[in-house]
Amino acid sequence: MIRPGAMIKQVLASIFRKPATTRYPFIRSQMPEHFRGKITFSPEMCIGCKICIRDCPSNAITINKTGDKRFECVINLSKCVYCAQCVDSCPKKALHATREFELASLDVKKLKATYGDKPQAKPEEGAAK
Amino acid sequence: MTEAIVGATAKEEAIRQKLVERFPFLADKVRATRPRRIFALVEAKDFENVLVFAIQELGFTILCTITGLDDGPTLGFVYHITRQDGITLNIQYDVPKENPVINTVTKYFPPAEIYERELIDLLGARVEGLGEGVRYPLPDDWPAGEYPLRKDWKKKISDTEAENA
Amino acid sequence: MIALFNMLVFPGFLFLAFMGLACEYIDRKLYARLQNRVGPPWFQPFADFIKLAAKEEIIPEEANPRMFKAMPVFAITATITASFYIPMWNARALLSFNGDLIVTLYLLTIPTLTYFLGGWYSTSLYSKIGAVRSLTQLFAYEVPLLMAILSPALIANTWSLSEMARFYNAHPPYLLFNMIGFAISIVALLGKLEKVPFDIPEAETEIVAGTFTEYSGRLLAMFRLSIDIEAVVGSALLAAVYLPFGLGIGGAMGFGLFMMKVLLIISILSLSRTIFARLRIDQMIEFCWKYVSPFAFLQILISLILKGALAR
Amino acid sequence: MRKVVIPIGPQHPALKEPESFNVTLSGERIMAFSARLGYNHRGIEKACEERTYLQDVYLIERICGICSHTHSTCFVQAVEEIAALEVPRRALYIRTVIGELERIHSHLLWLGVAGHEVGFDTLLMYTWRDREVVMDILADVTGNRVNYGMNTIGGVRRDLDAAHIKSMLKAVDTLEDRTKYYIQVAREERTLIERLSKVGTLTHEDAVKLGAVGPTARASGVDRDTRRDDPYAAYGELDFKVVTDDHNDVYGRTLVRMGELMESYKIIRQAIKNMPDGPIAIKSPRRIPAGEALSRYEAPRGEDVHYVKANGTDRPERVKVRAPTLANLQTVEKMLEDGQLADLPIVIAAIDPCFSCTDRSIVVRRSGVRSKNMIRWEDLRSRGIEWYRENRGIDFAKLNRKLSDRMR
Repeated sequence: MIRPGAMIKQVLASIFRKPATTRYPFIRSQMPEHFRGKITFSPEMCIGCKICIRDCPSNAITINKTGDKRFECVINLSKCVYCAQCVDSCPKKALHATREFELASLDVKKLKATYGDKPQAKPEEGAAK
Repeated sequence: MTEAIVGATAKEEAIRQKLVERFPFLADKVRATRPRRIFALVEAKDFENVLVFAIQELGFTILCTITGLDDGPTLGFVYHITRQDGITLNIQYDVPKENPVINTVTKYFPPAEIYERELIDLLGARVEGLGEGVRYPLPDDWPAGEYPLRKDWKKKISDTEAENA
Repeated sequence: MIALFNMLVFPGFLFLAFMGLACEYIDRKLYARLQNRVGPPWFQPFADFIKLAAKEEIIPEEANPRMFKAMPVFAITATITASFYIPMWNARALLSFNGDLIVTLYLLTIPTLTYFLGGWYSTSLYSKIGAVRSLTQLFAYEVPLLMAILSPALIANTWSLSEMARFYNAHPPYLLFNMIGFAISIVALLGKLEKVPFDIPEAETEIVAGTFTEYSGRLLAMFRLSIDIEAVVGSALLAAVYLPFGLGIGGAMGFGLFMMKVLLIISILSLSRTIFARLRIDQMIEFCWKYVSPFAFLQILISLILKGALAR
Repeated sequence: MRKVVIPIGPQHPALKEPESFNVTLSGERIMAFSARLGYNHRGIEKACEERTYLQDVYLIERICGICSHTHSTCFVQAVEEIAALEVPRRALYIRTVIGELERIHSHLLWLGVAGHEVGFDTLLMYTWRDREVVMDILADVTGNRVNYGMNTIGGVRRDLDAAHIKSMLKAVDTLEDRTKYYIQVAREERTLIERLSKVGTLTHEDAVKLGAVGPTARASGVDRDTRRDDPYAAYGELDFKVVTDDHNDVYGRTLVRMGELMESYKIIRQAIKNMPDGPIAIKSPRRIPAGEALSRYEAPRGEDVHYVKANGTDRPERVKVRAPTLANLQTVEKMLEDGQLADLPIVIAAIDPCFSCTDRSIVVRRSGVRSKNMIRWEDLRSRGIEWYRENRGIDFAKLNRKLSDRMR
């Protein structure tokens, strides 16, 4: 029957229940297994076919040649929409999506992730942690 | 779609027959591409009576939307009307680009007003019989004479946009 | 000197401000836990107050600056002076004379008037509508509140809060007759503090922030503080009038008992904030005149009958 | 009481998106109401003509944050129809399941927003807590909570394995009895009913005449549902009831949406039970042959219409999107007739407006004039530090330098 305060039982019961919210910045939350987060690139697989550049909806990815048969990939994280179409289109499976989603940064320059093996250094991670 | 996409079912054929009977010049202009879809190309001058015939006799009383097309020399307007059982009739007619004048259909479909305002703003059509009203969707300070959906209109990139592109 | 100390520090401004913010924390934390949320940390109300106080306050051009600035000050001083007449934990309030009940009730109405004037003086559309709404709401809940609080006074046939407290402290069974009055004054307190079922003047989804739309910086901080203090003083008044048992035992025990009573009333308020939707202004007035006022008459009737029975 | 014109929006706490209404009031009564839209117009239709079909799928998907699967399925269906692609039946079933999951999370979101508009925040907190169940399922299955990216031309990009199906069925069970609880609350909570009934009334004739769609129309007794009238994806083989109501007001719309939630659970169970095996996508040609197609989809807010015209190249000639909110907006004026100001937010929220769908444009920044006073992030900060030093005598400059050093 219609009465004011219909939710009172549920509301009082939730005092004794664990709260559903968490303190996000202090307690990290983990995204599921196949989450489409930041895209990473493994230079040794890439053959420079540039299909990913053609298929990217927001042309956020560029592939540069750094030696014969060696390529580096620059992803503009501020333009990328994380649809992972490049991951699907890449014939050599050189690109894959990670579970990392905390990519906000104050400085636009920080948002260019460059993956490529400089002759001696290991692929340096450009994005701000 | 569940039925085969190839042929249309009997109902669409019946409607096609009625249309061709009533307007003989439509004979090769009406095609039923798939179940519940009929496309018709008509002349601008007899668009009005085809529309009235469709509403009164064939029962297409619901207007989905009006699409504006820019086919080079002419502007095309496609009226998508449907009825309770889901069959959708799309009537298109072309108007020369120099004087793109069409008359309003708000007397048959009151909600058509906002679709026609969109045509005015984006394609530069002039709609007869549509009263004064709030402009949609472009901002008030949009320069007159610029119609974004025309093929010859290019987006001007401001310097700040170019800089952090 | 002692009076200055009493006024400014102990039962006065500093103590009440601290209690107000602490009660606001309890209210928000309970409200959050009732909604299955974690809720703010303990220092949230203090942080809000300090942040607001540090912010720049903008005074609208057409607004009358003197009145615009004066309103929050009036609101705070009115609530604090009202607290001097209320017997909080010892039987006698700081000041008490025959008739201080009426003075307290008027002092507690002044904040609503300051919301009205504040809203009206900030000349913005939203705050004008909010101001008008807070006045119309005032008429709806003020009458039942007065009746509900006067009926215990009738039985104790005195107009002073302290004597009333002593009278009920002497023979507690009469308390049971005032329970209807207690319920009515809880509803009226909800209206006075503009808590959810009746927070129509400050309905953020309709008129931005109602009367407080134009206020910012220190002025808004003072207004928010005045609402918190009013919550404490209001529940202290209700505790003094309706639950005056155990006033005699001074010292820590008495203070603890007083805190318990205030916390009980504050939790009732936040529970009602959780389970009700906000009423429209016409529904609120209709509800107040159709249900709350008749019960207030009933309460007065009971008190008169009881008074008659006692007199013999 | 003289008339006063209240501007609501484009920035207003009640409206999550920019749109501006001018309401003429006398006292609390609404006399006239006019809406100015287009603040969120982003030129998506023009942008579609400059991108290939595959890129368009992701652009169209971002028309609206809540009903992204709606737009992408509608667009992809039209393109597949033009290219006469034979989409595998398993892909159709997966599209239907994701579409219904999206309807669930959209309706739960709306229920919370409706509660917030009438000041009943507890309903918001509880419905949005339960919505997390379906959001986690979507994130797990499709890789993202919103903008799922499930569709591609010719099928879907990800398959449902046994684990997904098990967790989906479990989620549907918990959500079902939570929805039963909310239906009970909506039927019993007096203050909520008081604020929702006899508000924003729209008679049956007006709903038909003004072309209302979706739950807004079905709450006024208009029995129209694109999933049944013009079946697409796998709806032809599933049986479900179209929920209608004859309250003709906001309360009716609430009941219709909750009824649809219950139907969605039924549809998902059916679709999972008889989901065929087989491939989930077929290769689609880059160039789509010339042709045109109109595709209709039952979005959570109503009927969504996409018209695509192809000219044989790999870019569409024209893409026309008509979002359900555009159709429902015509009815708001009729609903608000001699309503109260306090009812305005809930009546506007009752059609569950999604102005990002309706406008679809970029605000083109004029070069030169306006961009000069574009405040960059640094000067905003330095101006703030300046103000605090003058007015409050606190000097944040040292702190700011330490902070920016650490950032670099």
